[in-house]
Amino acid sequence: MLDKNGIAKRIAKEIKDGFYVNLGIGIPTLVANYIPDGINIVLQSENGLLGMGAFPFEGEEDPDLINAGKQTITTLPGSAYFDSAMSFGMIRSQKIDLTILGAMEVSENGDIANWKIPGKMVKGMGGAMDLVASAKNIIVAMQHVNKLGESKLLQKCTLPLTGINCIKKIVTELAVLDVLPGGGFKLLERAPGVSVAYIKQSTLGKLFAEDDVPEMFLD
Amino acid sequence: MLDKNGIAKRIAKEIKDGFYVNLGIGIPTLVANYIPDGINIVLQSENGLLGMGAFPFEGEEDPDLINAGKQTITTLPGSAYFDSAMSFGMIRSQKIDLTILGAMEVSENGDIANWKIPGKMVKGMGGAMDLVASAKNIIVAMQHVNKLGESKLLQKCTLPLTGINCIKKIVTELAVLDVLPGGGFKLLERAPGVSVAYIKQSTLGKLFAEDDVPEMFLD
Amino acid sequence: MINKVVKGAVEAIEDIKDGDTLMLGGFGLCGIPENLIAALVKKGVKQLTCISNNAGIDDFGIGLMLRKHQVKKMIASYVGENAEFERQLLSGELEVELIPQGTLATRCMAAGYGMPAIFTPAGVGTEVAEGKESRNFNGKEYLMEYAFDADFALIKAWKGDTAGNLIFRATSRNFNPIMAMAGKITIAEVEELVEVGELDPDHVHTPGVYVHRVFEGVNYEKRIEQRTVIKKS
Amino acid sequence: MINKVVKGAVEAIEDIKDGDTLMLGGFGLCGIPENLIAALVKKGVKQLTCISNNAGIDDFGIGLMLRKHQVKKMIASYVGENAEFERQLLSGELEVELIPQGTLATRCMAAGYGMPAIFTPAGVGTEVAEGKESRNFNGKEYLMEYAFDADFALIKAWKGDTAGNLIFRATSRNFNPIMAMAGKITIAEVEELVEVGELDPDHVHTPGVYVHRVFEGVNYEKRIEQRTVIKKS
Repeated sequence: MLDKNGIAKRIAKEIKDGFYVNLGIGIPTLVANYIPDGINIVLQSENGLLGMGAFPFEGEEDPDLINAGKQTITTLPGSAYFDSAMSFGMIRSQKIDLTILGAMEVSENGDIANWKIPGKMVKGMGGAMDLVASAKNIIVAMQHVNKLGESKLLQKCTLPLTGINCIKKIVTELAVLDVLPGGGFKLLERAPGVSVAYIKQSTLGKLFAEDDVPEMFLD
Repeated sequence: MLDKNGIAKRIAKEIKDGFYVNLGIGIPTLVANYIPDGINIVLQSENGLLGMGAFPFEGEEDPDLINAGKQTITTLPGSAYFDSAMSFGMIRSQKIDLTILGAMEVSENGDIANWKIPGKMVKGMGGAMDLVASAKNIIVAMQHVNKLGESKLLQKCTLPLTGINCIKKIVTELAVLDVLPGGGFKLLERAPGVSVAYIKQSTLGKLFAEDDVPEMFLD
Repeated sequence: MINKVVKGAVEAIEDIKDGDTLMLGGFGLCGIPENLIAALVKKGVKQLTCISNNAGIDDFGIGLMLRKHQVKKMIASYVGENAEFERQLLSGELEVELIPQGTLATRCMAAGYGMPAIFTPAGVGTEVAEGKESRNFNGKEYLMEYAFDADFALIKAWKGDTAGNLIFRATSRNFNPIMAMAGKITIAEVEELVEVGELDPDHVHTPGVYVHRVFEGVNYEKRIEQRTVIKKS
Repeated sequence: MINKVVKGAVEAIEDIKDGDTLMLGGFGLCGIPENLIAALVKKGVKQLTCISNNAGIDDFGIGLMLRKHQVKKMIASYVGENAEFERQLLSGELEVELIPQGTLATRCMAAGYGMPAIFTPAGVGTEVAEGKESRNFNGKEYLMEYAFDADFALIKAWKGDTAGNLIFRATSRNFNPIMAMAGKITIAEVEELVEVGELDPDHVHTPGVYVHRVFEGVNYEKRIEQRTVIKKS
C-alpha cells in the first residue's frame, strides 16, 4: 500500500520530457519532488505563471508571487507571468499537456467529483471544472477507499460532479488504473504487497483485471 | 465650399477634451492637425497603438512603428502598444469615444458604404466594418457629390454596405448634417457661401432643413 | 495625454453607491486593491454585489466588507477561508454564486472585448450547467456564458502613470488587467504613480484607455495567506 | 525549461507541406516573419491557405510566395497593394476571402483561448453576414464567427529566449501574439535569441508554452511601406 509520497512518486513516472503540467493541491503538489533527472518540464500555476519553482527560502518570500494554492513560491529562469484569462485560455486550448488533481470520487465512465459535499460548507470549484473539462490528459491522485473502507471508484458518482467523461488514469494507494473508453476501470498495476483480490473488493465500479497484474515499480 | 482641410477643421470642433479617437485614412487623418489648444485627446491606431504622434523627422523613421495606414509615425509620452485582438476589443467595447472615417455613400437611415465598388478591384474592408459596427460616435468625412455632381447622401446606398444604422453625423464640403434617429438628414450648418437650396439639390436622401440654417464657423 | 489622477481612494469611490456591482481584482490576498477596500469600508456603502475570485479572510480583503455587512451577493470561484463569510451564508444574509475560475476570468474578458457571450466547456454535465444554453462544436459540448456587467472595477497595479497606463508585478497580475477592461468605470490604485513617458509602452499591460481614475495607494500591507518557506540550512 | 530552439528557418518549416493552412503575423510589412517566408519560397511548398492581415507587396512579404504561385487561398482584411495578387485573383488562380480586421484578430484569439466561436457586430447587415448565424444580445445584433484552425503559425518577435518566451517591439506586435496562441504548431523567428533568465517574466508578451520552435533570424530588411516623414528645417 502506498502513502501519499508513494502515489506522487508513481505519478511522476507518467510525466514525459517537454511536458507543461498543472498540479492541483494536495498529493499532486508532491509530484514535483519526484520528477526524474533528465526530464524537463514546466509547471503552470493557473493564477498566472509558467515556470513555477520551489518554495522560497525563509525571509525571501514575496507576497506578489504565489501559486494557485496561495502558497509563496519562486520561479525558474524562463518563467512568464500572464493574466487569469490567458491562463485559462491556454488550459482550454490544451497547451497544458498534463493535469494532475485529487478526487473524492471517480466513476467508471470517467466522471469526477471533487468540489462539493452536500450539507458541508461549499468552498467552490476554483479552477477544477475548467481543468477537467479542457485537459487532454488528466491523472487523478486519490484514495481508493474512504476512512470507512468504502470504495471511491464507483459505477456512478454520488457527489455533485466536477466534470464528465474526462478522467483517463487513476493512481491510488492500491493501484494504477485506466478508465476505459467504453467504461470501466482497467487494473494496470498493483501497489507493493496489494493483491488483485483486495483491489477488486475495494472497487465498486466495474473492474477489468487480468490474473497476473504486475506490481508497480517505483525506483 | 470647403476643401479637404476645411472639412477636417470643422470636424476637429466636434472633438471634446479627454476623447480617445480613431482616425481613418484620408481626410480624417488631417483632423489631427486642427485639434484646438487645451483639448487633450489620445489617438488610437487599430494596428495596436494608443498615443499616436506626428510623422517622424526624416532619418528617424522606425519600421516597427507604423499606423493603420502603414505610414511611419511617432508616439507621444504615455503611449501603449497592444495586439490586434485587444485593439478591436477596445473598439467593440466602446472605449474609443469617436471614430472619424470617409465614405463613398451614406443613406438617410445611417447606412454607410465605403469599401467596395463592384467591378473594381476590391482591396478589403480592413478595420472599417468593425469600427462602424461598434463605435458609439461616428463622424463621416466625405464629398457631398461625386465628380459627376451626383449626390452621395442617398435614400438607400447603391454600393455594398460597410455597416447599417450607424452614422450619426456627416461633414461634407457643403454642410454639416445629422442622421436623424427616425431616418433622414438634418441640415445643421452650411459651408461658407453655400445656400440651403444648393445643399437640397445636392442631397438625394430625405433632407430636413430650416430656412435659416447658420453658416459654419471655422476659426 | 488624458490625466486620470485622483487624490486618493476616498475621492476615487465617491460615486459608488448602495446596490452597485463591483469587480475586485486579486487572487486570494495577492494583488487586491487594499486602499479601495479600506475606503469602501469607511464609506459604509451597502447591498453590494462583488465579483472577485475570492472573498478575502476574516480580517483582510473583502472579509473587511463582509464584517460590516456591506455585501449582498458574492460571485466567486473559491471562498470560505473566512468564518464570517460562512456564518452569513448559512444565515441567509449573504447570497453566493460560485462559478468556475476560468469562466469568471473569461466573462471579465468578454466584457472587456465587447463580446456579449463566450463558450466554455467548464461545467458541462454539472450543476453549473443548469438553466444554461449549451451547444456542440466539433463534437464537444460547451456552455454559453454571458459577459459580466459591472458598474465599477477596482484594481491594483504595481506601477501606473498619470494617463492610466498600468504595469503589474508577478502573480499579482491575475484578474486585475481583465477586470480593468471590463468595468464601466475602472479605478486603479498603484504602488507607484509616475509621469507619462516613464513607462515603456512595450511593457504596459493595461493601456490607459481602460482606466478612468488612478491614484498612488498608501501603507500597503500585502498580507501573505500561506507562508510556505524552506528553512535555510 | 523546455528548449524550443531550432537551427534556422529551413529546419523550422521542414514539416510544412502542400495544402497546409498557415497563419502569418504582421501588419502590412511591419512585423512579418521575413526568414520564414524566404524559407517557404525556397522550399516551394504549394497550395497553401494563408491567413494574414495583408498579402505583402509585389517583391516582399507574402508577395514573394504569390509570385511563385504557392498560395491557393488568401484570408485577409486588406489586400491589393500588389499587382501580381490582383492578376491572380482576376484570372481565378487565387481564391480570396476578405474578412473584417477585428473579426480576423478575434478568430485568432478564439483559437488561442480555446473558444470555438465568438460574437461580433462587425459585418451585420453587409455581405459579410451572408450565410452566417446571427444573434441578438441586449438589442444589438452579432454574427457568430468561428475560431480559425491553422496547421502552423509563423510569427516574428523582437526578442525570444530558448524556452520560446517572446517580446515584441512597438506596432510590430500586431497579429503576432494572437497567431502564436492559435497555431497548432507555432514557429517564431526573433531578432535576438537569448538564454532563459534574460527576459523579465513580467515583460513577456507570449509565454513559451505557445511556441514550438524558435530561432534567431538573419538579414532583417524591415522594409517600410509608406515612408512618411517631416523634413528637418
